[in-house]
Amino acid sequence: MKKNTGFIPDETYLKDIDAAALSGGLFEPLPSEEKQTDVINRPSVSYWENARAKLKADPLAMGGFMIIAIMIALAVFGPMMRPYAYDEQNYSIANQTPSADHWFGTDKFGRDLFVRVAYGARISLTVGMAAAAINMAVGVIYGGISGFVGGRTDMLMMRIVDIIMAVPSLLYIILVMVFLGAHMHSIIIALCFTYWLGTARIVRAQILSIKSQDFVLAAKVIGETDSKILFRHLIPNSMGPIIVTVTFLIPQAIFYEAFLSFIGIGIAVPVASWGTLANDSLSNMNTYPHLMLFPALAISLTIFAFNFIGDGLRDALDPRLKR
Amino acid sequence: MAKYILKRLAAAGISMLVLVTATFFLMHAVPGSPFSPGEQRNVPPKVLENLRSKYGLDLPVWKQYLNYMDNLFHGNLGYSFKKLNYTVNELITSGFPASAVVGALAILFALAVGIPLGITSALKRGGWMDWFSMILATVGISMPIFIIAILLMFVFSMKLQILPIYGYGTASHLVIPVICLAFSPIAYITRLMRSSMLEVLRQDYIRSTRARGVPELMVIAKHGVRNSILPVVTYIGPLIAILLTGSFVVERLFMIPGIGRYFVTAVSERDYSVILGITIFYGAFIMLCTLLVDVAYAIIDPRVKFTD
Amino acid sequence: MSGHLLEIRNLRTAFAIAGGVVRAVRGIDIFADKGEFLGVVGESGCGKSVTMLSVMRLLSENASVKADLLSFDGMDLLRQSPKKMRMLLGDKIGMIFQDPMTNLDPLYTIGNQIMEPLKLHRKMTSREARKRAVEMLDLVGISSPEQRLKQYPHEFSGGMRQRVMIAIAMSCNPKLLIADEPTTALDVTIQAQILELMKDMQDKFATATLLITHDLGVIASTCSRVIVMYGGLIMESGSTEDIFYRPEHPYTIGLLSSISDVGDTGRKKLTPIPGSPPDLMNPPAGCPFTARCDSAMRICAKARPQMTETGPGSGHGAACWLSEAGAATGKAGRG
Amino acid sequence: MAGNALLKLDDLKMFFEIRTAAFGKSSRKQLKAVNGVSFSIEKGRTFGLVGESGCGKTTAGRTILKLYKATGGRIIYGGADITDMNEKDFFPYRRKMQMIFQDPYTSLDPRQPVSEIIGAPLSLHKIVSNAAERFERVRELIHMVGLKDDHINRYPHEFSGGQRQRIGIARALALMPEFIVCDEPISALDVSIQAQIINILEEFQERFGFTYLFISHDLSVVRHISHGVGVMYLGNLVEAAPVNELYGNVKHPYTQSLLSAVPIADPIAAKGRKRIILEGDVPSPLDPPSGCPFRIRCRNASGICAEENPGLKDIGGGHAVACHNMLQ
Repeated sequence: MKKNTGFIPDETYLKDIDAAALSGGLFEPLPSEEKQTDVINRPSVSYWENARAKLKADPLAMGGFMIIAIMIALAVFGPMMRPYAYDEQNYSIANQTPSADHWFGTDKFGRDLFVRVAYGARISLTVGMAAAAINMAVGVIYGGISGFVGGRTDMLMMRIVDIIMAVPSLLYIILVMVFLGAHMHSIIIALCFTYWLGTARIVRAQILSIKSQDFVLAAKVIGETDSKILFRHLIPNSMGPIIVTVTFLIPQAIFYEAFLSFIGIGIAVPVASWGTLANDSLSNMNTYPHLMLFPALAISLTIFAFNFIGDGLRDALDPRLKR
Repeated sequence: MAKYILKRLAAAGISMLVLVTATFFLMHAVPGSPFSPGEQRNVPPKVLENLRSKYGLDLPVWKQYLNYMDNLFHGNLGYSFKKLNYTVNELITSGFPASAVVGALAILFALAVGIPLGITSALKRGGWMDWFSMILATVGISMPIFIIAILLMFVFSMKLQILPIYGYGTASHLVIPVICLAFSPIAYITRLMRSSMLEVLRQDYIRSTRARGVPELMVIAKHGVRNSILPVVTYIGPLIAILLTGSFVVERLFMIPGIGRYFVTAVSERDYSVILGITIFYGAFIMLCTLLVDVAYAIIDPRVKFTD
Repeated sequence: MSGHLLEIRNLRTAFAIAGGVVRAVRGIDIFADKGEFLGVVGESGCGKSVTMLSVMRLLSENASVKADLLSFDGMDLLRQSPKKMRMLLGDKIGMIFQDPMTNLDPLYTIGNQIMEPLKLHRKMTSREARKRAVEMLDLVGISSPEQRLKQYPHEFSGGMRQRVMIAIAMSCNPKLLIADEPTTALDVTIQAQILELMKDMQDKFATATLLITHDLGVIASTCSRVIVMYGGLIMESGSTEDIFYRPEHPYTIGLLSSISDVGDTGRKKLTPIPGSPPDLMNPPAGCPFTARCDSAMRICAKARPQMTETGPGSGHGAACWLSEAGAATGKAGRG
Repeated sequence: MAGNALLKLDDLKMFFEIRTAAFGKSSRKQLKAVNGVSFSIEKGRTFGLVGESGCGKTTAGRTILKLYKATGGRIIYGGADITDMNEKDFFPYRRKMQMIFQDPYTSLDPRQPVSEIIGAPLSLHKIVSNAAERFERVRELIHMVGLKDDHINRYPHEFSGGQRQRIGIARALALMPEFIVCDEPISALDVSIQAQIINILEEFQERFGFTYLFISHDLSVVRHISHGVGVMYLGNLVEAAPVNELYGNVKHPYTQSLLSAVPIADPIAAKGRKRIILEGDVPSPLDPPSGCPFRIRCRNASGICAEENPGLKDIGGGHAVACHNMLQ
């Protein structure tokens, strides 16, 4: 036991009280007010309060929130901060390195990179949030119905999910992109095609596991109707995992947008997206690496931040509350 | 067992039918057919008409669909609309070897790195190895593959100049593409292996085995690893799909003559028959792989029994 | 070192967890003699299982274990290397745990798991180990042992798995068998089978058995000596008869009067112990039972009573200020 | 046992359709969880239902409260046939028939404070008209089960098992029902806490005249609390009798071995007692034996046992046994 000795200090306690103290009424009965039992000393905290406290104590998640706040600020105000338009070409200042005039430098057409990255933030964040929001709605409704109704409906609905899911979603996404053409809204629509499947499965599993818990039976016993049970018990209890899932959907959507733009079927030039910026920088990466650096940094930091937030939320919203 | 596989194949058949049908009609609903005058300005209209009838494009869509399905059953995916002398089958057979080599190497590499990394970080929880592999895992999950690819290319090929920038043929050509492809799978496998190992180490049977005096190394190697590797096995199915995404970037960026590159080219050139053909091929291939993985799982885990 | 097979003196085990330290065992003395059937009884969280896991060094890394003496079969366990300690486990000390469903590795055959310690400790060849494994399965009442060896745990019922656990624990003929709630997860009729089997094994192998349980009924029908634990401390210890018929400690008395007996007729009012057990993250300074004790005195909340024997050499003692006070005032009266 | 029965079960059957989740083939089987159970409970009395895990006692309790739809047989409550009543017509009965659950950790919604858990039935059945009244009533209820004011706004995870179980009792009590199904209410609790719960249940029966169906695997507790007892095995009721008759004059070999297997907390009595140790395990309810469900483990089994299910037969004195060769 040498290993841990000294790591936890020993408990200190009185083993004997010296004889003189014996006279001091120590052997009088202890009044019942002084018996401390069934008393809870800790302050009362609800699940959500507890989660918020845990999240606040998580430096990575808080850092993630800060990065996202900065990115949102960049998306909203960035283009206004500089006197250039994202598609304003000026060959006399092509391929400049970062300077006071052009914070992130300029590209081969002399377009200001800072403004273009800020525009990219608009596209990426819009795609991420919109796709996540739509998919959460579809996934929660589909999975919720499937899990709540159960039986044959559930079986049929899940069969459909299985059939679509057997094929990698990227194939569907690319097909929809080919069909709709290279626009931001087509990326969102393409993502919506298959993206909700995972959410639906998770929501269904959540609903099923909560449905089997005794407190749902207890609600039935006191006479609560099905819809009441759904809104008072099932939804509040499955909110945690749903939020976590959706948080992870956002970075995935941002990744797909960048990926599609990078391989040339996402957003079409001259509109700037982080993926297209990265793709543009390829041709003279050796001479002008900064053209690569800024969009790459923006994508990675954003996805990083969302992943950290997701991890933090997962820990904070863990249904297994400490007792 | 045979019955199980047949059942799975039947289910895969349904998924394929949905995919083929959806793809077919989607591709035919795209405005502007490949040989319409709008698309091919410098070809005389008469030639276009001939081409259209040669490819059966002048028939009603449902007839084209039936023809296509008929051909598909005979393993014939039709002609490319752009590379006019090639059949889609030829494109796939010429691209498959390169894609398969890079993909298989990436899977092996990802497993070979991710599993030990996950195990050590679980065993030395909170130590520097754990810290390092968790950072690696987060980076791997957060950095898009094309950024990793560009970074590696920039450092090793352009600055250090120790590896070729692109191409295919020698072993040194494979290094960066395989690392790129394996990067995010390594991250996933490390995370998965770590959490699964931690979970297994908490199990009663691990304590029981220790209580029998089995040396720690054997407890970990015999009981810990085998139990915790099961989720990793189930991950191999989705892993193949992830590699597919990666292969589009890697094959394009490093000029590897694989299916992924043909596919991306076909997409940007709107070569519908190739898109259709390769999509079907990918779908079938991945479903086959998933089936094989599931069968392998059932062999590893005695609790899973085939009933027939 | 000591004449006892197993001797524990002043064992203290604490766990560092998020938000503080849980003091699971807070200074206890236990001994067990060769061939005896000793029971350790207490409610959940009283430290009965942690005690044994501490001695066997089977706790997780956030545990700190300290003791003045830990000896087994003449060996000082505090000085043994981890390797020596390991060689004892499974060989001279066998253990059985509560849940038979989770204590066998699902991926290996029963045979593999029985043969594991035999090959390791007895250096048997596979063939010898298999022969011994068949013998052991036969001994614990599993029919057609040759075929059963090739099966996996999920093909066995709960009772059968617990038999397998016993077979594994007994295969190297240990001097001490520690059984941690071996029947809690089982149905009554299966529980009876397993207890019968354990007694049978003890007769055959003359193994000392240490049975940890929360069930006084199980203790009464199997053990010859009992230790009662509460709040990480020993409250009372003595022969089974002493504990059941002449309990000294208010906790033991409370425990006995709060259980209903299948032999009782009619509705006699049960006397429950009010309140809940103490939170060992912040254990009370004095006797842990003070808050729930009807006869608690001021001193009980302040200082911890020591184990006092009812009579010299009686082997029956209680850690209670009532007993100590009785002894003290008795002496005072005489003096 | 006749007289003014509050609840009467007549040949109650509850079968589950099971799709065996084996890899590959899914086969449908019927799990006969409750296979023709009949008994009745008089007003103000406790009927103990005992048996080992998987014998169908919990399912029986839940079917009575219409949490499952009975496959066959009748449930008569207070003279009315409630078997096929729809949820709307049954709503008034919800107020009269309540339940206490086994697991105090899963039976309380972790997202709701105690005031909401206990207050919900009050509002639902319009027992209180406003929030202040509701709060007052909740306070009264938690005092009745021995909790304090300070506990009202706390969440379930802040309580110990025994305290949670008391909250569960307060929830059932809120509607002041006539009949309560107690489904293993103490088996998840420590011994010293079990007696607290038993005493609360007994006290309320005396004060309010509750009728209990007490489901348990613990024969000692059942003997303590019940007036009549039924023993279940594999979905069948194999023996039922007034409590002292059952424990004193055992007729069914299964009841006999069950009783002899119960550990008793009395070393001398334990040593002197002859134990009948059953061989083997309970068969799977998916694949029960033909005829008498117990015959495979029964020492007295004869040819007829494999052929027909003996069925529960009254042998006088309110004692009913399902056995071809009952004990003398």
